[in-house]
Amino acid sequence: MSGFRSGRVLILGLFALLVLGGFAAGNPTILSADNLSSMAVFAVELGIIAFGQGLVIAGGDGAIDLSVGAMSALAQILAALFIMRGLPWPAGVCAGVLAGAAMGGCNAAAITRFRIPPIIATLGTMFAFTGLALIASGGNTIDLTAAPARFLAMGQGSVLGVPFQILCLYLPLLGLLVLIQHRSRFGRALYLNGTNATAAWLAGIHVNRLRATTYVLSGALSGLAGVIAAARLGTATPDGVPEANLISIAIVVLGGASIFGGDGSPVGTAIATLAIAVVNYGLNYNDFNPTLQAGMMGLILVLVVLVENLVRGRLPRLIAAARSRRKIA
Amino acid sequence: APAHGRAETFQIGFVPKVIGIPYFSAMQQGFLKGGRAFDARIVYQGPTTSSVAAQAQIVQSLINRKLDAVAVAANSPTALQAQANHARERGVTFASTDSQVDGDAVSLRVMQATDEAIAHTLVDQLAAQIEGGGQIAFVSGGPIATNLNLWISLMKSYLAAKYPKLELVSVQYAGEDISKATEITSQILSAYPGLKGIIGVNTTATPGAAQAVLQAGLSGKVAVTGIDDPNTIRTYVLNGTVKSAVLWNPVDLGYLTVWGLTQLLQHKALHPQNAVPGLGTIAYDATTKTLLLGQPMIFTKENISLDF
Amino acid sequence: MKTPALNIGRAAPALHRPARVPIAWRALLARRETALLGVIVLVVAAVSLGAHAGFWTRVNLDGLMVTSAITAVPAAGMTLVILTGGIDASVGSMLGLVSAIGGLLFVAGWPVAVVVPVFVLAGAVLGWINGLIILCGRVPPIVCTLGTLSIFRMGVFLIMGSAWITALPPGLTRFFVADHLGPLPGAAVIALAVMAVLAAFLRVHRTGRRLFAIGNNEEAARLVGIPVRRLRWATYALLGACVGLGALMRLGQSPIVQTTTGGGFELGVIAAVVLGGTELSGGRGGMVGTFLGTLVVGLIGDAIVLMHIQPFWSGVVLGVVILASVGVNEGRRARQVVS
Amino acid sequence: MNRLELRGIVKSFGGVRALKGVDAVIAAGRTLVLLGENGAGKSTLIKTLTGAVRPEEGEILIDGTPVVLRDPMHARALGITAVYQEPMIFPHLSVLENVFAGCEITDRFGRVRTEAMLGAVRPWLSSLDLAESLLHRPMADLGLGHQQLVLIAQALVQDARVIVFDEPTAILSRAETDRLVGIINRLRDDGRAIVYITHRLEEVPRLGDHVTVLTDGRVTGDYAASDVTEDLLLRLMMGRRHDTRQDDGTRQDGGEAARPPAAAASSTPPVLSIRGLSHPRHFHDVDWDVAAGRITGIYGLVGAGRSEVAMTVFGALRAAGGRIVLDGREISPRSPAEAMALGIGYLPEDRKKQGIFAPMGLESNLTCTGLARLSHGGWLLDFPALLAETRAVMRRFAIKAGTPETAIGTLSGGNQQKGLFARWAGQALRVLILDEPTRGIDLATKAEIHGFIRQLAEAGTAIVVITSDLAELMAVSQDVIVMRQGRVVDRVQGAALTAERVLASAIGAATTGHEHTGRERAA
Ligand SMILES: Nc1ncnc2c1ncn2[C@@H]1O[C@H](COP(=O)(O)OP(=O)(O)OP(=O)(O)O)[C@@H](O)[C@H]1O
Ligand SMILES: Nc1ncnc2c1ncn2[C@@H]1O[C@H](COP(=O)(O)OP(=O)(O)OP(=O)(O)O)[C@@H](O)[C@H]1O
Ligand SMILES: [Mg+2]
Ligand SMILES: [Mg+2]
Repeated sequence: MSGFRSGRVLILGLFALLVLGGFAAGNPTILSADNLSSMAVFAVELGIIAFGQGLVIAGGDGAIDLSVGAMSALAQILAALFIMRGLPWPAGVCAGVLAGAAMGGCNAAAITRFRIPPIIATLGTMFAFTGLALIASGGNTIDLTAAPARFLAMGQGSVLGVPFQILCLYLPLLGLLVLIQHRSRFGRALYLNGTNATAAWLAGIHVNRLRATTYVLSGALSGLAGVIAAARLGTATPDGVPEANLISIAIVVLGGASIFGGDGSPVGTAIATLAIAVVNYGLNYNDFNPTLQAGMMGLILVLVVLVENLVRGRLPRLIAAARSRRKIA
Repeated sequence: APAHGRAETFQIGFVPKVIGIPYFSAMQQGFLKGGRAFDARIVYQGPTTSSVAAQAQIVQSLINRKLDAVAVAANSPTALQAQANHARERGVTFASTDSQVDGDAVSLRVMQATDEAIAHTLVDQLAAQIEGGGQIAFVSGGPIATNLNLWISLMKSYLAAKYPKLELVSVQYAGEDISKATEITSQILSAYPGLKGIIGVNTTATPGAAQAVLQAGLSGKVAVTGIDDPNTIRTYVLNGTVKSAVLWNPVDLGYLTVWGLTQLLQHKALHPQNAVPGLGTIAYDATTKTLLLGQPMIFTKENISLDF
Repeated sequence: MKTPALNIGRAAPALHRPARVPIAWRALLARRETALLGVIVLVVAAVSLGAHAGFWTRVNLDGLMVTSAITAVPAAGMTLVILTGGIDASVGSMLGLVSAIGGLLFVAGWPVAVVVPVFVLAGAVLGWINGLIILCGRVPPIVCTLGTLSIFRMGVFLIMGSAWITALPPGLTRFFVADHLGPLPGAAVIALAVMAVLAAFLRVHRTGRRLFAIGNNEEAARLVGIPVRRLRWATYALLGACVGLGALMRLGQSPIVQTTTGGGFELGVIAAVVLGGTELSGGRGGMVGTFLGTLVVGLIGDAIVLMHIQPFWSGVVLGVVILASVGVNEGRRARQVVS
Repeated sequence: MNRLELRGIVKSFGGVRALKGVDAVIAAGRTLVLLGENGAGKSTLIKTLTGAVRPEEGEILIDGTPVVLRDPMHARALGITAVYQEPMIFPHLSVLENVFAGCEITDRFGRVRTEAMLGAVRPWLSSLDLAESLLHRPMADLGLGHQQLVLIAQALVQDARVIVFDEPTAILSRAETDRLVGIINRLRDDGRAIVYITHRLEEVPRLGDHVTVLTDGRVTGDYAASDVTEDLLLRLMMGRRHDTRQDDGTRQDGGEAARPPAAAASSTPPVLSIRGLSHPRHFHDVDWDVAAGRITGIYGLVGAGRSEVAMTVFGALRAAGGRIVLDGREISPRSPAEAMALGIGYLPEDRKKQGIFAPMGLESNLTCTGLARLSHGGWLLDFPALLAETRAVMRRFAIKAGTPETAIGTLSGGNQQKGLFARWAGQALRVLILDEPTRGIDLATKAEIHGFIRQLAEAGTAIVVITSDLAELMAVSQDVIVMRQGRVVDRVQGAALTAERVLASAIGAATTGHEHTGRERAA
């Protein structure tokens, strides 16, 4: 399986378990079904956005999507407007996802047709989509508490005791993405391109088509996340998931992807999302100083990567050095 | 871990819109003061940015902890309704304070002053400083802050009705960033050279606007007023850039919230008029379940030394 | 081991070696700097000719220059970092933390002459810490600085609690904003000086050229004996110092420190640098572009208010101008290559 | 006096032991030639010398004193410099800056003194035949061959006491090689110590004072250059493989005897014909005809524009004028993908930049051109098939690597090159263009690859081999096109094909008769 740093996934998984264990030692009730599902529910949207970001980043060659938060905001506003105008809710949901895909298409066009470096292109569209979300909503949040119950269930309901969006959206998506990224020809081409775009181009890979697809997918996933957020909160907000732009990148690299592309896996992304969710929720729940939360994300990011470097690089070398020293002696 | 001490010690959670700003710290002081007075333990948790999603998560975790009550200064009137319903199901008393949550799952709302009163006071303060009318501008915080937007619209209609000579030429948003407010205000001053007055709609816009007016050398020529706490605006009141600022006492607001919640938790009824220890008589509206702290306060050179 | 593709952002044409351009001005047209200059001329013409004559007033120009200077100084440092193939996403929180530390010292009554260097020094130390994690811990720059972005912010919360710092010396405002050298407010003079010195350094100094070499090919730089680690580390520390200076100027512009001070600042700084044509993959770009990039971002924000554009549209306008100016520019480059 | 002495050097990468205790002596005023099959450990040994790699065991002595080389900077300070096998360039810096990277000439304040640097490099320019006008161009503008020459200049200007060359001539043609040999011999006579790695045996006697043969990380032979014969070297280098492999090609590569039966100029219409193809910068009015079942060699000096024509045919570069006709139909592929769909394949010359996916496994690297074939329904990868194909290819081309998952970037240069070749070998194509296909590949495998190229041609593919190795050109090609400075200057086939004529055309020393061949044809 290409692009799958099992080491990172292992460390992160262990880390999440350890943290959860620590919190549970402080307050065992954190392991209740309520708390576990809350943890998951609040992380789903960011997790889905991070999937899209992961696809984009895997394509490499500087690919990045800074507009994910803005896309999810505009998408949820559009979906909400449609639904409140009386459009059937499934059509509204589709509209949100398609709007996201269309915005991703704008990014793709700017990057592959007009050759604007991805970071500038998506920075520009981030400003633009955020502005459009404000314009479309008139600067107000849109009240969806009166929307069809089925729609709200997308964010608030549960199936077999598991939150709807986890069981019916997130996990299937995870499976699908594993298939796409690790088993499909598209995924292979994506990783090849991410590793060496020039070589991939010369090996006959449709580089632009490939990259455009990742941006469109990222847009669609952001749109979906926006719609879920709207359903969960019963409210569409024009600032959507504002922290998603940078945090989604952090999650993807935390999950083991290289920012230069050609690496990373949806499983890693999912575990990274989980680790962050556990820590954030656990800090609240165990009544830690709320200011600590501000830094947790960063501490995890830096520490996990440092630990991994130690395990992968320094330790084996130290051991080898010790061994050879013993041999000499 | 929550300590289950004496049976009558209630645990009350307070989730501000955002932590790390003086206004909500003052409310926190009020909560702690109320906690001491009415025997409640206060849990203070909040998001580091005024984000709806982050706030919902924190409220949810407090409900899951089965505190006795949770009070929230909501970033959106609708987005926390799911949490309110959830709280009701689990027997957690849910209140909103400062910025309200809609819906009937909310057991108590505590308001600093009516929105109309705030909007009218702001406009009245500015109008009093501008002779003969002219152009004015609003500088607000985040473009989607519900209560700020409500005040803006109330101010607009009040202006139209009462001060036709004051012409609102621009409403700009600076987020919760004083520096940005300064920048935007100096741009407004350039765009409208005849500008007569500015209203800052939140506690970051007002000092920012004042700084820009001061830097442009327009102190006294362009009137600045707005919502702000005395600590933040003091410099500008003392140097004459700002003649008056409008706020209420956030400490009292927090204190009142604790009082109201402990009344509910002890199953004591709230009356149209209540004698609250330390606050005097407080009105209660049973149809909206709203406690009203009173009228907005006006800070001028005389009382700007107040500290909260 | 991963070598970022040399021509990040434009995979395919990496092979299309640029064709020789017979006439010099065509090469000039393809430069990012030219495109930005064009945008500046257009926007200035539009705001001056538009019905609203406020642009050329002292208040507006001062505001524009001070605002741009606050971004420009950190952007100058960021240019060096990005040129070596690094990036620093933590400058927003770094600015906040430096402001908080310095602000508290001011409040504690330390004399201005002592605190001012502390700002620069504190910034340098924070940058040095980034460098430490990146170069000794071998953590990729984006990972490290996204991390320290939130760690530094936590630092702000921890040392400030939730009180804003308001009692700052008025001298900062006087020096950076009120005092002028010719038409330039103090902040602008300092920013220009910093940029000029760094531009010259990059262009003619051995170490400056070596920074380019590192960004071009880090492995090769190491093999020819360039002290890669030391130099990259130094760029982070230098950026930190620049951020410290920026923090001071920002306190001159608005003398209050909030716990959120500097939030989102990093995007503006990085945007100015990449808009200016410095490539994220390193090795290409320069200070003139950064200067123009900073000016464009400041100018567009200014023009939006001056031209009475509805505030909600400001994001759309800014986004479209960025896309258009870079798009036209890159399109021209691509066409040249294909012909 | 021994300038440099290596004693018992051991180095392993993960599980692979690249060097298993190597001893070597490098003396001032002498040239040490290192020979060995791909993956024998030559480059690794060099890297330990320059501080780029730290040996786990063993000692390095400079002028008799043991030193620990901390890093390349340290080694440089001690007077050791190298031209590495993989070109180490700074693409966006000027050529001049590339030459002086890390050892800039500056004034007291650290300001770079361009004039002084120009003065210092000028003497070397003419001996390397580099135009002075190149110095101010960005390095990325230069072809790989020119880049190699610049890197050699980089080593020369440093006035080092020990200079190491790791396959410097792999993509240089005979003329450049001759010049380089001259320079090296001059440096040696100057009292410098030289280490030289090559796979081209014909260079050995002209350079070597001393030859060391490396096999599997061990020294297996140590001779004075005058004592060794090609036969002996071959046997030593190939060790046990020697007996099991057919070695006909190997020998024949040296001479011209084994050239494939040069059937008279084919009367069948060419599969690929290029007419008047021009690019404002790289080539002008180029005509090529490539027939099915034949191998067309393209020869030229560095910078002749051969790679650029090939890339244009492959859709990687856009021409300004002219026509490309494939099977009688005019084509203008806009991307390599399109060209591939038309049945054209291209093995690029720049292994590192254009070829390998360094951190990815061999499996991904070897199968990337055949993914459509190796997946279910064209989109779901068939892993067993991918692995089977990879294993088969690894065996066939003797790619020395642990498993199909081994990252290709960790293989030796020659093994990487084999991988790249294998990528195209399995494709069904009308035209296959191979740009320096055996660059850095050891003798035994080279012969096999030549055999394989012939098989492909016999199966009907039109093959173009762009090579700077005159011996290779003579060994495989039936038709030869010679280019110089972006123009076709000669075409030869059959009995007329001699090394002398090709070389003469390439360097422009030939009678004017050949000069206009291209134009006459076009007219
Ligand atoms: N960085 C590395 N990581 C892992 N293995 C490596 C690395 N560098 C070299 N090796 C291994 O060490 C062995 C020797 O490689 P080296 O490059 O020295 O061979 P070489 O003699 O130069 O071959 P060639 O003629 O093909 O260039 C090979 O098996 C190679 O795969
Ligand atoms: N004398 C010269 N002065 C300047 N530039 C030259 C000169 N000769 C060739 N060039 C340039 O060199 C480049 C072609 O180099 P390149 O080495 O790729 O050609 P090539 O025929 O493929 O040779 P090789 O594959 O052997 O390196 C072109 O950009 C060409 O313009
Ligand atoms: Mg080698
Ligand atoms: Mg070539």
